[in-house]
Amino acid sequence: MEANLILQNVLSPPILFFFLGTIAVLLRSDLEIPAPLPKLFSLYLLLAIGFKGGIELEKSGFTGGVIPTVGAAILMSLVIPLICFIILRLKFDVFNSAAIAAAYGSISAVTFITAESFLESQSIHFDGFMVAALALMESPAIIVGLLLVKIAAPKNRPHRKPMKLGSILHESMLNGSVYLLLGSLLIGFLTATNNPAGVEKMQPFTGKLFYGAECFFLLDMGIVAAQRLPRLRKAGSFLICFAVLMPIFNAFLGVLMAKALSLGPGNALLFVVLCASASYLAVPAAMRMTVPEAKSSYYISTTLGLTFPFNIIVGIPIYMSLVNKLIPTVS
Amino acid sequence: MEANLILQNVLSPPILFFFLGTIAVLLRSDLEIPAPLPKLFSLYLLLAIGFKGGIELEKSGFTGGVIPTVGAAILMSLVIPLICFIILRLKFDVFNSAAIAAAYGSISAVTFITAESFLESQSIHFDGFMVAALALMESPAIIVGLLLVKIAAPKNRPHRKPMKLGSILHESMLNGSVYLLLGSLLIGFLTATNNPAGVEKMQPFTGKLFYGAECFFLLDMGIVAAQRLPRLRKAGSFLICFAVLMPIFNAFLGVLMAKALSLGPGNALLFVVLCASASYLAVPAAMRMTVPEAKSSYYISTTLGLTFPFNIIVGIPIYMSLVNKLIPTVS
Amino acid sequence: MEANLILQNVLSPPILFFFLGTIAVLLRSDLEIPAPLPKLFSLYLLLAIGFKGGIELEKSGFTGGVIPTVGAAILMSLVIPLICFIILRLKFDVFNSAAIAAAYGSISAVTFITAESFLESQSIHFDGFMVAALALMESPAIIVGLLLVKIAAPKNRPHRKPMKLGSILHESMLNGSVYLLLGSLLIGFLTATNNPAGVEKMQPFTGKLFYGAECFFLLDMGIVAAQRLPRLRKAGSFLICFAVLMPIFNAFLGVLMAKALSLGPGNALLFVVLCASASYLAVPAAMRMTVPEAKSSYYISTTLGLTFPFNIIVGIPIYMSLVNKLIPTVS
Amino acid sequence: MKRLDLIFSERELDAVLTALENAKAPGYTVMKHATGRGPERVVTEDMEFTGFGSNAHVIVFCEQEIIDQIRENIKSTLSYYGGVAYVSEAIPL
Amino acid sequence: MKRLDLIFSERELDAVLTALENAKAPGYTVMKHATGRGPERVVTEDMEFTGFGSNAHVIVFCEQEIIDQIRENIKSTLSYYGGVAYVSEAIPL
Amino acid sequence: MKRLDLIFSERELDAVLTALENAKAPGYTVMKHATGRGPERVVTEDMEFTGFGSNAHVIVFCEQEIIDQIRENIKSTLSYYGGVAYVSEAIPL
Ligand SMILES: Nc1ncnc2c1ncn2[C@@H]1O[C@H](COP(=O)(O)O)[C@@H](O)[C@H]1O
Ligand SMILES: Nc1ncnc2c1ncn2[C@@H]1O[C@H](COP(=O)(O)O)[C@@H](O)[C@H]1O
Ligand SMILES: Nc1ncnc2c1ncn2[C@@H]1O[C@H](COP(=O)(O)O)[C@@H](O)[C@H]1O
Ligand code: NA
Ligand code: NA
Ligand code: NA
Repeated sequence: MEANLILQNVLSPPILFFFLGTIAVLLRSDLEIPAPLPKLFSLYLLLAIGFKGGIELEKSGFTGGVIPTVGAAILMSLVIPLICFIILRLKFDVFNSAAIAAAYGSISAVTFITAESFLESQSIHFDGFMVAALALMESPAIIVGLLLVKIAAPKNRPHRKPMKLGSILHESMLNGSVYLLLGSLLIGFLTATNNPAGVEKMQPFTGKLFYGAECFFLLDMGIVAAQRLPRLRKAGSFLICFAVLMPIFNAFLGVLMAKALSLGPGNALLFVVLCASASYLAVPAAMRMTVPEAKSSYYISTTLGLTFPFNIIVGIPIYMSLVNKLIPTVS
Repeated sequence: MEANLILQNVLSPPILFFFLGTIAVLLRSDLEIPAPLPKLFSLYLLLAIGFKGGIELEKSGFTGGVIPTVGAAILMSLVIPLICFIILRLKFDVFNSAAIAAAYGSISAVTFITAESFLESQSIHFDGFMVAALALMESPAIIVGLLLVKIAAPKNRPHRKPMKLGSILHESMLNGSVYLLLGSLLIGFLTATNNPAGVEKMQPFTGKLFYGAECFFLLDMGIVAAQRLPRLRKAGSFLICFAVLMPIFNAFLGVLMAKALSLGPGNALLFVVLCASASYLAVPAAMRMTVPEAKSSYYISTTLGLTFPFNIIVGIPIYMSLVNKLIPTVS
Repeated sequence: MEANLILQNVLSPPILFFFLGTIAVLLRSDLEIPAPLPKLFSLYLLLAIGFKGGIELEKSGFTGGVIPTVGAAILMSLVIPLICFIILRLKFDVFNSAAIAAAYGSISAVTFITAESFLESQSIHFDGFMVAALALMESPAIIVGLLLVKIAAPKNRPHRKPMKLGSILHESMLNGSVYLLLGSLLIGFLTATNNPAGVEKMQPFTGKLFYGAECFFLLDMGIVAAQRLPRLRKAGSFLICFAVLMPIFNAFLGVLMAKALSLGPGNALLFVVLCASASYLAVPAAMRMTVPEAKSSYYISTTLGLTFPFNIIVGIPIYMSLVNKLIPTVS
Repeated sequence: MKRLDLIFSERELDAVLTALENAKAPGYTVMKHATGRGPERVVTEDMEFTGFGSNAHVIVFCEQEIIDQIRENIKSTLSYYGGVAYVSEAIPL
Repeated sequence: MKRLDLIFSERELDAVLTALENAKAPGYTVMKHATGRGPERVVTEDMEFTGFGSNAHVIVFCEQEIIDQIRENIKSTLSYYGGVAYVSEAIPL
Repeated sequence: MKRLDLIFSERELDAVLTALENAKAPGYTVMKHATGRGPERVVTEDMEFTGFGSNAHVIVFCEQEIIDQIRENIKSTLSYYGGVAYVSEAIPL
């Protein structure tokens, strides 16, 4: 059954376009999506998932599982980096361990989107408020990463600017992608509350176009991920194992938490995917500026070159069957 | 009632995204829409409003109020810069006065679009030929500005190329945005006349997508406007007052003219908005090349940093209630 | 009747936008679509025609005329460069002759798209598998061009890297645009086979948006073609005649072949257009890298400055009436 | 050999390139989308956001004689519309 | 006259431009979207794909005194976040 | 210290960067999307419109020895596909 789910997932247009990008690099085709076009798609996707999430949030309201689920998601983004940090310290210094840990505590919006598309293709219901969880898991992970650096490594940093709590918060909360996601969520919510016609008029842009734009962006992600892959080899086998096993471990944590929250299968999968995915955008951007001692090739080649492809290709279907096994659905 | 209109306007997605961009700058988020992506959206919006206007123009034909309204609009774009010039000369030299005056005589396409969206949300009818007025108000204002420089300041310009009438006309008529708008209007008209199926096939691109693209562009405009704001402070309180009071004054002129033309409330609002808005694209581009003596920070920070936000946030609803008060609707 | 078809073609939005771009350059307007925005549209168009072609290919299957038609198309892309080469050698050296010949053996995707739009506007049926022909005609022409250089000019190339068969194949098959087109075709096919819901969800992006994006891209093509035109004058009258007469000659070859294959009028027109059109993207990119001795201004100004506009403006309707005359339809 | 750096409004690009061609420059490289600030005008950055008003940076490697010829044609353009031009030494690799 | 080339993370652009203004630089030119590699960090190329993390290349033509003033303000930024700064000779055309 | 400017087709970027790495260049900066014209070929500008065929401008600040090592690897690439390479003086700020 897992194999079947994996096959179905692999044969969906987004994943096929991801492969197309990957193979282009492997075959050394000169296919390229020049900057800043990928930025256009990433901004668009953030705006659209935020806006759609806001609309759904208005529909569901703040009743039921919303607050506990979002709270649990934030908790996971605080706990996961700590676990990762302990494991990574076996091999790496404080700076690199903290930076990689923060990336794995945070999330990947594109993995989330791919999981949503997967659920839609399986006609499994999920709630819009999960986008809020998505948006709120990025900052805590960054904060934990920076605090770990502040606590564990104050003396090793010669000639460095002192890191202030204010700037840690700033870096973590006002990061462009976090900001756009949260802002669009709020706008979607406000529009749905006050201006139903506005929701209707946004629909062709944020709704209809989404799937195609996702495919286009995944084509680029395939190119970018494949370009990062060779560097992973340099990073060594410890990191390679980490990049595959850690998401699976985090997924387990996520399933247990989802069970505790008694989430439905759709929300449970999204929750698990949030735990299992790692950030290759917001967190690396923040780490590069605040922990310049960490090697960006470590935290980017693992998250983008391995964890991301693993999650979208085989991870999502595996997590789905895990959810199906551990969380009994009321029939 | 005005407060209510303002609130409704402020809670529409385009304005909310404008705020999102503004706040991003104020909070020093690193949200950025890198060049040339904003250009993509501005080209798209010009093409789409032109095309849609052409289709509407074909529907309404050249009967009724079309010719007088467009003529009056051109007249306004000739008169307003003269008034502005006289006021600005109290404080500024000929070059700066002429450049700023030209900007206020001209129009802002995005303000116009926002007003259209506002009317649609209020279910108030307006005519497509107003786009023709929009397209035709840009060039005259530029011409007046350049003639003012030519007449009032020939001797102060050492080592300058003589300004020829030909190049003034060229600069004003063949400016990229004027050209694209007029060209798309013509294409829309020709397509509607000869090729109704073509109109249908363009609809998803120029029609359905428009509102979302407008939101995306306004997000960028919010960023850009907020970045210009601090420079306005340097420009001094005279210009700050000018940037808010002049649009209101021009709106009054516009309402009177709309009354004289007995326009319906929708067309009247658009007419007023054309008068009240100021150009931050075509005119500055033309002025930079032809009146390099003028400080671009003056004409850009006023039009973009203050007049534009003022108009789209509170101006449009205020002008609407002005129209409602002064122009009685046949019930 | 031809005049009528030409007029109908000329009054369609894509061609009108092409004119708008051309006239912008002639009038020296500063309208510009800055890089890399045109690349966005060219990538999008390739992805969309590939994907749509794959879906149609799945519908039609590989029965009937598919294999012979695609085979004949590949044959044309091998034969046409040889004929062109012989003619061009009257005036040019081996390098330039081979490069130009390869361009004319290959195809122009935008010409093909324009022909499809033309057929749709005339409600004439055509098959999706023609896209496969389109995708498969690019590489053989490049290979012939490079082999011609290898055979006819080995000794004249001092200090040059030896050209290996492997790199010839690589250059011809893994060229970005060929790769994206073939890849999207395959993805479309796989999606249609396994995932009908995926086809549905892609439709707003690859289907509905297509016509508008085509118009936008043709606006840019108009600008680019008009910029190349003056250089054509420098290239001399031989090349100018070649750029108009060769497509007509190739169209004749194409019509005869289409008759032999007993294609329907829609497929026949597309087949003819593939023969008549010349590449200004993939082939020039490949030639620049592998035959640096050839003057790119020759092969680009002919294909882009003259053959492309000729084909989309008057060529397509002329070829249509040729098809109508020579291939009797079963009524 | 010399290296010439020209920075000016993109709008003047055609005029400058023609001047380079007329001076028989052996080649040149153009980089668009540069922004900046000059001594008098806070111009370009203000307008980059719409694609209007950004600068072009042109690099020319050439002999001194050609520099001399470029100078005349280009100076008037730069003095009117703004922009800078500097020459430095460069040796072919 | 001198030519100063600064290459550093785009994120630091505001800080660097302010430093230039404070040093009374007569003007500057900014080119964004530069990528690259430094001695320690394989940073920028890795992150260009999302628009985060690319470099800015800033060129300043100015007198030696201004260079001296720029040095102090800028060195700390560059040493913390990475980046390079080089000075060469340039003569106005 | 020296400054090396390399301008060549973007397609050759990987080859050139590998050559720089092999020569142990301490770092480099890459600017894409440059267009231009060379002595023989009116190449690049013709093709920029599709994103194919534009140039890359690579800047390397390094010691003379490294320049010497870069020279050999890079010259063949540049002579075949076109492009220019110039060296000038540069002093760290
Ligand atoms: N001292 C300078 N150093 C570097 N670039 C400059 C300098 N002065 C002016 N520029 C560039 O030249 C452009 C035009 O300057 P201006 O002549 O003042 O309008 C500016 O936008 C900058 O990009
Ligand atoms: N030797 C060099 N030559 C040219 N550019 C350099 C050099 N070293 C560093 N850079 C540029 O400066 C950026 C920051 O380098 P780093 O200080 O090592 O993080 C790099 O990404 C390059 O763009
Ligand atoms: N003299 C020059 N000065 C500046 N750039 C040049 C020069 N010659 C060639 N180039 C650049 O190098 C590229 C390749 O030139 P070529 O080797 O002639 O194909 C051109 O497109 C220009 O960008
Ligand atoms: Na995670
Ligand atoms: Na006005
Ligand atoms: Na052909």
